[in-house]
Amino acid sequence: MLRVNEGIDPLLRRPFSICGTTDGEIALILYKIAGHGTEILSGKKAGEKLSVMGPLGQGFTLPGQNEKAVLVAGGIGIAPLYFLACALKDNQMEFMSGFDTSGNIISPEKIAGRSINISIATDDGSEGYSGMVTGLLDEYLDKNIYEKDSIIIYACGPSAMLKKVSSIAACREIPCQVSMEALMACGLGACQGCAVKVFPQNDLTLYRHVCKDGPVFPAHIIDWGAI
Amino acid sequence: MLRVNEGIDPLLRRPFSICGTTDGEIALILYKIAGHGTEILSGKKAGEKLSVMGPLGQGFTLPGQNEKAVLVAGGIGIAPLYFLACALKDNQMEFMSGFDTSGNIISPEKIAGRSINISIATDDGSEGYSGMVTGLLDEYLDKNIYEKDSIIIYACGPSAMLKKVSSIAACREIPCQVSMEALMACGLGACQGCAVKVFPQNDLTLYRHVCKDGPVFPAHIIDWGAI
Amino acid sequence: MNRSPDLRVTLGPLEMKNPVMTASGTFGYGCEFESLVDLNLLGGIVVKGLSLKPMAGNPVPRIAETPAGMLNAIGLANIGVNEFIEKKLPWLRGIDTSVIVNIYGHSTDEYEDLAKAFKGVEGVAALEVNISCPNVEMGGMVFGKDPALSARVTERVVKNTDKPVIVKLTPNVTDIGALARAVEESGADIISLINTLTGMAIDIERRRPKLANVSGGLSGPAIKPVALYQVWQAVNSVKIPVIGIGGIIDYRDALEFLIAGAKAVQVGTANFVNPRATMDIIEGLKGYCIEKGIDDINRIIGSLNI
Amino acid sequence: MNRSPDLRVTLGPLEMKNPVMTASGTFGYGCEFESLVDLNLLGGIVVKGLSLKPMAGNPVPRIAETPAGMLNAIGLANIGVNEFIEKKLPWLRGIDTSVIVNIYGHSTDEYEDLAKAFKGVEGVAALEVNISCPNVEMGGMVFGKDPALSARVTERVVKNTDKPVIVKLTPNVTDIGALARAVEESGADIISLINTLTGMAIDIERRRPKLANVSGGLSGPAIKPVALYQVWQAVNSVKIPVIGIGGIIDYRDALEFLIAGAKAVQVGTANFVNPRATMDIIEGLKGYCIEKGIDDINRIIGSLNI
Ligand SMILES: Cc1cc2nc3c(=O)[nH]c(=O)nc-3n(C[C@H](O)[C@H](O)[C@H](O)COP(=O)(O)OP(=O)(O)OC[C@H]3O[C@@H](n4cnc5c(N)ncnc54)[C@H](O)[C@@H]3O)c2cc1C
Ligand SMILES: Cc1cc2nc3c(=O)[nH]c(=O)nc-3n(C[C@H](O)[C@H](O)[C@H](O)COP(=O)(O)OP(=O)(O)OC[C@H]3O[C@@H](n4cnc5c(N)ncnc54)[C@H](O)[C@@H]3O)c2cc1C
Ligand SMILES: Cc1cc2nc3c(=O)[nH]c(=O)nc-3n(C[C@H](O)[C@H](O)[C@H](O)COP(=O)(O)O)c2cc1C
Ligand SMILES: Cc1cc2nc3c(=O)[nH]c(=O)nc-3n(C[C@H](O)[C@H](O)[C@H](O)COP(=O)(O)O)c2cc1C
Ligand code: FES
Ligand code: FES
Repeated sequence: MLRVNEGIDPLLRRPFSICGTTDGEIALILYKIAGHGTEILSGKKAGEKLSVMGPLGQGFTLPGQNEKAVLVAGGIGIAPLYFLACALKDNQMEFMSGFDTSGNIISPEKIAGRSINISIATDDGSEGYSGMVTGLLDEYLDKNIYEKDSIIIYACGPSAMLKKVSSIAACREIPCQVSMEALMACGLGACQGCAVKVFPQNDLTLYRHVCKDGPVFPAHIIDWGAI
Repeated sequence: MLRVNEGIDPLLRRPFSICGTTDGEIALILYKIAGHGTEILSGKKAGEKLSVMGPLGQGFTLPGQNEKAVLVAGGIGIAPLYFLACALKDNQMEFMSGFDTSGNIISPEKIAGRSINISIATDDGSEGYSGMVTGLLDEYLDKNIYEKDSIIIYACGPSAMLKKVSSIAACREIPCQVSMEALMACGLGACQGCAVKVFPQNDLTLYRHVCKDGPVFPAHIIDWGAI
Repeated sequence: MNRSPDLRVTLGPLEMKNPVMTASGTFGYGCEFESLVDLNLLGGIVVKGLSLKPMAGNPVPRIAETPAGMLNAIGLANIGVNEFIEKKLPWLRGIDTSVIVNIYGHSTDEYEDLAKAFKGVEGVAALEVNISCPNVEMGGMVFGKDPALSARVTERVVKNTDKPVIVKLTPNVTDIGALARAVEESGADIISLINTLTGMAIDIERRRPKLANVSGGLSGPAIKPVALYQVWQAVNSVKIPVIGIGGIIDYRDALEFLIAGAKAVQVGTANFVNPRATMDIIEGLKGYCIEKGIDDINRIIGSLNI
Repeated sequence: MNRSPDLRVTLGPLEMKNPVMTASGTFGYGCEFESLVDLNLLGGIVVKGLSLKPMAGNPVPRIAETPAGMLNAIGLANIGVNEFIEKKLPWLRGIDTSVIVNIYGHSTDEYEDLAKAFKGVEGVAALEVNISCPNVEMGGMVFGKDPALSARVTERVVKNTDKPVIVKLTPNVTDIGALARAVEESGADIISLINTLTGMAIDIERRRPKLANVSGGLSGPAIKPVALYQVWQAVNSVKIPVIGIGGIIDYRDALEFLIAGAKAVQVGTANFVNPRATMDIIEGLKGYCIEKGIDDINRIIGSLNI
């Protein structure tokens, strides 16, 4: 949780993913201008200090030895997946990322040192696969159908995309972890603002909190109908 | 009226005096950090653009041909008097300025080109006359008592100081113009926020507006008892 | 679709060229903003609240800044109804906009006299009745907080005027819907809300209230969510048109009120921050309509999906 | 004078080491802030509002940011009184602070049952009764908006508890003084206010309310002037101690409430902006006292010069 400004405008902190670390010290944050807060952020100069609270919540669970990780990003959702990719070996993963148009492609490898091979999809077909990244995912899974037991999907992006990825994974019975977005206030599991509806469990709680229980959840526990 | 920030923090504009112009184009503004707004202002960099509304209201009336102008400033009140001084010849005026301590002396001549002779008073005696600038004024007037008909006082500073200057002027029957301060919202005479109480006139209105009717008023119309 | 959208709105008997007005007390008598604003572009100008006799107003300080807002206790300082009609109105008649006169009295009789003072007077598009002031008959209790009293004032004004009557409600009540209904039943043509929320601020150095009057009215962006809620409540409580007021600083804010069902809006405190706020809002509304392919602003009004 | 000033305050039967508490719903059950705040330094912790049975809360989105404030419609999501006593309270007992339990029911019977549930339970310094929720008996009307209903709830709780009773008032009323008096007469030991102001926000792109619940409660700096005014009104209406809440983000804000006469304050939304806000405020109050040469915070409380 980042405080973009001292003072009251905007009042609340903004949640961001850690997209990389250097020597366990500097956390790189990647952001896109979504509104007022991120716009202010974009005006910050190198060297300015901001108040950060974190890391918070639960991250991705790394794949097992023989599992192949399929990373599916939508837009700025690439940020946490890039961080995940840094922890994986190249031959252990398949990274695909969707953007609306070629001009908006985000290449985080330019920020950190390592270069990672990412398959691109653009909605308008201006670069890479033409269509949504979920199409690219389908294509990949079709080709690698016999591997399904050893595949695990990691996804981050807009809710509609996560919903689609989740349903693809469910159909094909592939385990899937999604990193969810939500408006947040406290970031600590205290305000219950960032709730996400899950299928009722034994303990009857119907909501989980993106800030504390998430942002990463097993896709199958989320009640996608409520999204 | 200066908008120190886009957005809502702080919400209202802040009133400032024009302290000099270059080629009728650039208005120099001199300020001290009084609170939140001026603090933000102090963080602005050269070249940044701010929204300014002005000039507004009524300035000082220049002295007549044979009148000697005595300029009495308190603290940041030196700003508009310096601008006045620029319009006067050196031998036509006497400029005195009070500060709390030598460290807080403001020397606007360093900002614009011209050098003006200013008598300094400091409350703690760390430089110049020891005591309030009104003491310096008294001293000057005592020495130049026979000139009283041709003297005119111009004052700007904290209300308490203006009150004192005004009473000195009234006692000695010297005309006096004061530049008043007030909290302001509109700056246009519309909100009636910046009212200052005056002695009832024929038209029965008891308040004048610092932003529009002022900030400069003839000292004798102000109801100093209400300040 | 790139044609200029139709911004005209009809509020019962009041027709306006667009839904953007100035709010009373924040735009003086209009003339103060002449050099900065093309007044002919505005949907309406609501002038400073007028009383029968001129009033000097409260002691100073009268204003204080607060987070995203301001407090004022101007004390309804004004030049009085006669001077307004003689000195300000002739000039206002030359402006191509709806001039709305805001009135307030200290008794029902005073309200009646104020209504009569404008009977037959040309160049006044409507009366806006400010019922948020202390009632001398009832020992200072505010008219606008009590539905029965509000109804009585409304009735007296409606009976004694030939102009559309807007009643302006205070938000400092338990049930804004009840108030809106009471006023509608007593014959008001239009309702406007909200007036300021009662608030207070303290100078911790001097341990004194920041306002000489101790308390004052809170306005500005801070109150927008409260205003929007109450406007939405009023819209759902009455059939007569509602004017939305409170914390509007840009066209997005204005849209929130229109979408919630307000037929028009008034812009107050924003005039201090950006004297051209009303003009900018009108432009912004046009731009939004064009972007969304909406040819008539009325298609936006009340279009909230719940 | 450089000695550490005495910050202890006494609110009727409730003694606290300093006047700074967390506000209900903004600090979870305390444990959420453990890694960031030294909880032992706080005057008190007011936990999230508890109901008889666990509640899942409202659909999302539940929060929206507004100018200098936020709206929430969490819907009183909570783990229920039993799980609280079993799982959260034992841990809280280990903290050297006053733990205050915030309760709410949907009927007077539920309030009574909640009071009984804490009878004899150790480690609870006081009950704070949230009467700003809809009353199922009365078809959804909110208890706290009606003095008679508020009085009835207060009475039932007072009769069935061995703990000091704080009644928390809603600001969405015409006359906060009347409400405060009603609650005092029915036996409340302490009054706390304000709860959130009802507000609303609209997404102009989708023309939908920003909250799934349509309306919500406004909190944060935006509401401070309203809160301060109502606290001052309450202080002048009753003899029992008053706790000030609303928009406090730093020690200066806290001082405004103390100067107005609040014996203690609660800090809500600020915990989200700066999780250490309560600690910073306590330090700030100390610093202010030292600077002003005040050895006892009680000399500041109610010291407003009018
Ligand atoms: C766990 C998590 C990790 C995130 N990581 C990143 C990241 O690494 N890089 C990045 O650029 N963004 C990230 N986001 C999204 C980012 O928090 C929002 O874009 C940001 O808060 C918007 O702030 P704003 O003031 O610019 O927008 P606002 O003016 O507040 O809103 C603009 C638009 O953005 C939407 N929005 C606002 N806040 C959020 C939010 N918290 N989540 C989703 N949508 C929101 C609003 O609904 C609105 O439509 C993350 C969000 C979450 C929950
Ligand atoms: C006509 C006029 C001309 C001025 N010219 C200058 C100038 O040339 N240079 C300069 O430095 N200052 C000038 N001032 C004062 C300046 O406007 C205030 O210092 C400024 O508005 C404070 O803003 P802030 O946000 O920093 O303080 P705040 O945080 O708003 O307040 C801090 C303190 O300053 C006081 N204050 C706030 N606003 C005013 C005000 N309008 N007038 C007086 N006191 C105020 C407050 O009461 C408070 O004690 C002038 C004021 C007026 C009315
Ligand atoms: C300085 C000032 C003076 C006001 N005077 C009046 C008035 O005379 N009559 C009235 O009905 N409302 C008056 N109001 C209330 C505004 O018309 C408006 O209802 C309120 O400020 C909320 O809108 P805003 O947030 O856009 O300012 C005044 C408001 C301010 C800030
Ligand atoms: C997210 C959130 C949840 C809240 N939940 C409760 C609650 O359960 N019970 C209660 O009495 N008040 C609740 N409140 C109200 C606060 O305790 C407080 O009265 C209000 O927010 C005003 O204070 P603030 O401006 O400091 O936040 C809640 C407020 C917020 C912002
Ligand atoms: S943001 Fe407060 S619980 Fe998640
Ligand atoms: S600041 Fe509005 S009348 Fe002077």
